[in-house]
Amino acid sequence: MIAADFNYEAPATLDEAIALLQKYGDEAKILSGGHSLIPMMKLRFASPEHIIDINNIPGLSDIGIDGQTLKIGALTREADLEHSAVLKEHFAIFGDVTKLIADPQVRNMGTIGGNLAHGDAANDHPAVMIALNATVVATGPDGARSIPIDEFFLGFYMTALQPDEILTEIQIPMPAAGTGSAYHKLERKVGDYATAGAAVQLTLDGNGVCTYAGIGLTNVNPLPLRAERSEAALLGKTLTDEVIAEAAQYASEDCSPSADLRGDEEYKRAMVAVLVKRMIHKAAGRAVA
Amino acid sequence: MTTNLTKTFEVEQPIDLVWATLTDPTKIVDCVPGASLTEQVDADNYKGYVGLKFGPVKAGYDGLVTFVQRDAENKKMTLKGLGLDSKGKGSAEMLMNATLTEVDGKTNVVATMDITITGMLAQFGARLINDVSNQVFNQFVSNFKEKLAKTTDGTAAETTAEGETEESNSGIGGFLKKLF
Amino acid sequence: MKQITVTVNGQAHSAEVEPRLLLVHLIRENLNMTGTHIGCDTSSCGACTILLNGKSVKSCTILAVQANGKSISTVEGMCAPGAPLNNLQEGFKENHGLHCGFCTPGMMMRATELLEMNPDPTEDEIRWGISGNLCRCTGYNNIVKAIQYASAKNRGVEPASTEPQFV
Amino acid sequence: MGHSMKRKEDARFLQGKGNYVDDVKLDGMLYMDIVRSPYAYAKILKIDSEAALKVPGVLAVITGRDLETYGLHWMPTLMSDTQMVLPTDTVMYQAQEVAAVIATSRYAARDGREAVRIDYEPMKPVIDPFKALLPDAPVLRTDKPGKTDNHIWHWEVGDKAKTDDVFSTAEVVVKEQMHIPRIHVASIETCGCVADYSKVNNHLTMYMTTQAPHAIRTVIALVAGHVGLTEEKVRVIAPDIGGGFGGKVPVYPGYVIAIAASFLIGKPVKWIEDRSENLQADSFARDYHITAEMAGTKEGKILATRFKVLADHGYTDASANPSKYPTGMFSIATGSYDYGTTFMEADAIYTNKPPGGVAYRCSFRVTEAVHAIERMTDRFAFEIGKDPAQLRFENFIKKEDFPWHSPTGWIYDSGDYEAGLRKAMDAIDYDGLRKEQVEKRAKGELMGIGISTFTEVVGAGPSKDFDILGIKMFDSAEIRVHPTGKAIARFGTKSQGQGHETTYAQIIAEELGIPAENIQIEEGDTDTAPYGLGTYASRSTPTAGAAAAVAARKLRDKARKIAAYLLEVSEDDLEWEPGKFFVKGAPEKSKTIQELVFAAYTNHPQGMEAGFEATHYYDPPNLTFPSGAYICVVDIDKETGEIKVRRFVAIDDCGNIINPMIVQGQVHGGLTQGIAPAMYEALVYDEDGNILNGTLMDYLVPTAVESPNWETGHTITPSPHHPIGAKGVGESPTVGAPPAIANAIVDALSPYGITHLDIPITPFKVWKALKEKGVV
Repeated sequence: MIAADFNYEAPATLDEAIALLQKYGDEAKILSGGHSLIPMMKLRFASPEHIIDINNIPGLSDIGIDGQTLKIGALTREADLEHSAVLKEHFAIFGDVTKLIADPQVRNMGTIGGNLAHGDAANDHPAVMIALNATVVATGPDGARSIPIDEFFLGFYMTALQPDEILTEIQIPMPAAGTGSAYHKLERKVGDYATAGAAVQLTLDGNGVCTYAGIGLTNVNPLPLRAERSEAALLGKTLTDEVIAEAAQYASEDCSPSADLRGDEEYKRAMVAVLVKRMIHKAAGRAVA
Repeated sequence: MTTNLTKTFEVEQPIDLVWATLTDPTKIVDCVPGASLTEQVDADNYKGYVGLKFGPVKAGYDGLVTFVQRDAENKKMTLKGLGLDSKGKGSAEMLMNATLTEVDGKTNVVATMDITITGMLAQFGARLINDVSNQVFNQFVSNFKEKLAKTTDGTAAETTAEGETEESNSGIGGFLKKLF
Repeated sequence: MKQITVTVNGQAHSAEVEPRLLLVHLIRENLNMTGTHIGCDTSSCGACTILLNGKSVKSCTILAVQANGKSISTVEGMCAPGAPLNNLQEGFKENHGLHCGFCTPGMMMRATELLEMNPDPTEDEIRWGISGNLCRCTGYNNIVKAIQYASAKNRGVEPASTEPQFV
Repeated sequence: MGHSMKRKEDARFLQGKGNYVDDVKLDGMLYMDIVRSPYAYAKILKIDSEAALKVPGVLAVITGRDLETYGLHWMPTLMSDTQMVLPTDTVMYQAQEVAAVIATSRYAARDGREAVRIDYEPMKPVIDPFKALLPDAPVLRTDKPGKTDNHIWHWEVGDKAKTDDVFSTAEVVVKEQMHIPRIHVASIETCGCVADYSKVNNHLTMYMTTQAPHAIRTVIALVAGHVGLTEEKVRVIAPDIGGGFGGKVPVYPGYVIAIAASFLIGKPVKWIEDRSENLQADSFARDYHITAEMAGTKEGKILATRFKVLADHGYTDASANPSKYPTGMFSIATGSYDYGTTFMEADAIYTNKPPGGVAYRCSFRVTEAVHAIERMTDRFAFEIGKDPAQLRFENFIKKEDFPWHSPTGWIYDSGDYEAGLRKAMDAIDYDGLRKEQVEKRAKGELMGIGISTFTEVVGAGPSKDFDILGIKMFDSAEIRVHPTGKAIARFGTKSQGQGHETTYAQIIAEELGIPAENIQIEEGDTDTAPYGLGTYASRSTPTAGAAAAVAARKLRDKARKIAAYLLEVSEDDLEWEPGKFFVKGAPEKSKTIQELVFAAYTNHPQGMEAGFEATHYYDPPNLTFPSGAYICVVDIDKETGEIKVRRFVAIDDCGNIINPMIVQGQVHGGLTQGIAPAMYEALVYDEDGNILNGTLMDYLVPTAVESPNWETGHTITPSPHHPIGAKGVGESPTVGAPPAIANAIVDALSPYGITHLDIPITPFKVWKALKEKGVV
């Protein structure tokens, strides 16, 4: 399998990269980890005329806390998320999700920015970002702008990024005390796209009352889905089995999965309920731990 | 592989206008993302092209659209579209049935579509067909409503198939749209 | 065409390549090192695994131009010709961790990084650690043993018996 | 024997010095890529090569019409059906080869492939084999004069009248409809070749991924002899092979096209499939729809079995079976049991799917048979409320009943099924597990225990019954011992990872006393190796291994004569111990094998032929019948349907063991290829003939995470007729594991009245079954 020919550029700075995007417009594609794009090119589903390799641009792969915000550079590899001490301390969910993304070699290449910018509801980070209420930073000719995660995904392989913009950073609010997060997906085998996946972040106050709930779903909807009714069902409540069951039920009703070899719609809806329930329990467990 | 979609939507305009627009290929074509008409074969058959782009993926289809049924009295239509991938990698077929009913001066549209994809996209893109079809259909509905709104506003631009762009940035999935 | 320079197993190579040339083809066809294999098109099988700046990656899904200026390790660099096998190679031989040998170079390159990151992995960590490498012959039991053997030897510990264990 | 010698072949593989077909690089070599059909069934209206020929580096585009000029557009299959090399009019399955592009580089060939424009007129394909038999189904093989339907052949065996009679009066009858789905071997190395035709010498050297190089040479001569490639002009070289499992037995169109291209252009042509081509177009395995029935008493005595098979062969019968056995060894389906009478029948059907019917690490259709009988045994036990282990003990063929004549005509050579099952039950603590299961069930938890006590039939085979394209299924060994006492031995088989370079050396070492380290083993070059039918169906040790032992014994006989001459005693006065002959009663008077070999070149008796070489073509007197007792324990997540294989114990009996390490390795690998079809793999087509999982992203080959830690052991019941008492083992676990797993899963679900699930049993399937029963 061999891609069609293309022009390759490897700019050393963000400005250069943006200038190239302006120059080539819609015929250019950004290469970060490349593990979605290159297989598509090899299968000749995609034949972009220009590849802008942003891997040589420095400063896009840091993980750090800035005040009340966690900042993750868009070029941060999945493997670096997996092993980051900062994330282990504050966001257990990254340990959950990275282990389930593809495989170790792919995680050495794949980037969090690429995972989001691909605009595929089957990817795992979109749901996690929804749960964590992240903001995506896009940098273009006019500088950087912030895009709330709920406004980022527009359609299949479609995001709010303009053709001359590059996703440069992900910003996540630092969790309040009493916060826990968890992610799991059902997969047919290691590295598969999710049959269904659920990401949950919860904050519980001293009385066990839920003061924040973020719930995102993977691969059960045309777009990455925020389970809004589920979140609302938890807020202000102590998380009894009944409350959790209600939240799980809403998620299974509100998603819109497609049948495929992984299962039919009924199964996927049921799995959404199971996963949301389990991840609420797991996140709540971590919140009080 | 075949995907079946059923959509019901309401249009603010009177049924006769909706019917006239929906059954006129030259009017409807620019509601279909990325579509253009290239030739009218006869009263019921039209040739066209649909160019689609979603993310890094581009596809082009040369298609033939046939009005199998245009029952003005009962406001029922059946449309068949057959598209061939312009690179020879497969084909797409769609059969659409639409029924219009009048509700308080507005028009209710019930449409069912059977979309059948053959070839490379069915092999590798099965995961997307349903989502993409839905997305494209929703886009069509929104374009259609917008067009009708403009028509009644009197602000509608005269549209001709020839003037339309061959590709759309917004549409995806493809093949199905050629049928309009 | 793009001019690139890569260091493979310590030796620098320059080449003029099409941007679309896959790294695995650079290694196999241009540099004639055929120990790195191709088993799929979708980065699913891991037969093409090499180390790029010390990180295990799938060279069928990386462009040769992306490796410009970087260092690459392949199976050919695991031990010098005629020199004793390194601990991993020895582990695979002693524990019958290979049958047809096709997945073996990629498997060993992956295991190299795995042991670097985690010198004393559990069985479960090994299994997840090689989950990007398919083997159709061995059933993985002995690959796990081979990696455990290398882990022990790397740490100066006596490896478990390499005799087959039967119930 | 019985020594876990480390493998001789490993050194090169561990240092990246294996030599696989894609590593072959010849001067002036061209590359071929193949344009494939997007449709399952379509007329070809036009092939336009113009744009492709303009792609820089593209030299030629070859179509069916081009091959037709040379009479090379059709070829015979191994089952004497016919298969297109390239179509002239009609494509019959998705991904079928339609045209080939020859170019100066791999990349140019691929660009050329993209640029070939083909106009098709798609037709409605026939995908479902049951629908293929309906009166209104289109007749697919219109190339066959007079063909009026899609039926290929009917086969039956057993006693229909008696069987029907038992069924009509039996106390208990159970019946299940099961599908053993289409799967693919997916060896990690795909198929490929380098065809190197020299116009000067009128000679073809064919480097290719083949498990049967000699048979392939003959097939090439049959296909292309009329253009001058007669058999003496053809040399087939199988280099190192990256896994075979049956998928590298057939002749694929790509090989023939590459030969034709090299023949026409006069340069070497390389063709290497990519993975999706491999999965989508190469031979499949299985695809049997089986109606299985069992009749017996309420107490658990089985009296009769009945099987009806619908075999979906795709568009041509390209199975790899012995000629007289269209269903392979399916008639082993009465299993390890004395189950009374039986009747089996099968019908093969054409559909618009790729051809095939090869093994998937199994002896000719044994897996289908074993799945049916082992599933039905559990099914019957469930019906009468008896423990499935107990039912097996009560119905096993007894150790003392061997050789045992099965109702379908097999003569089982030896076995001790009870011992195997006892050992497996002890190893896994069967009684303890059943107790645990009772407790778990009381809590509503799903835990299952599954047994499979199978009999394999391998080592095809005796020449009176077994041939492929008329060539008898012997195999061969040639041993040459050099004057210094070191040897080279060559075989008609071809290892794909089974470790022949080690085990054959061990056999010869055992028989001749020359250290295995000093014995070089070679296979795969038809110019140097003796003719043989190749490696598949676990036949190498039963046939070529036996040939090695017999050839070595011929040499030992010669050594005895030389020893008698040198020691000046009668041959009868000599005694052999590995490595030397000595005089009875005077062990100090001896000659080592090395001394005797040296003498064969330097000081041999007058009248004796010089040299120390022997060849043997071994024609086995019977097949060998390895067996196994497997027990699997699963835990199922009721909410999600996810299945966890908690433990799996496999006790194999493959007779005498040459190298326990290699045998165990084969069992491990076979077990993973057993869990694969049981829980993960199946090639899925939609009703239009689109393959829905034609890449390794969706065709789910298990990783080290899915594959559990296998626990293995053995019992040893030597084959009475094999020279060293060995039986063959490489495929037993792939045959035996799927029903053990399926039985365990169904056992877990049985409290809810679930009696059968088709493999692969996925979480979705489990959940759906529970849903239908109102459990979730």
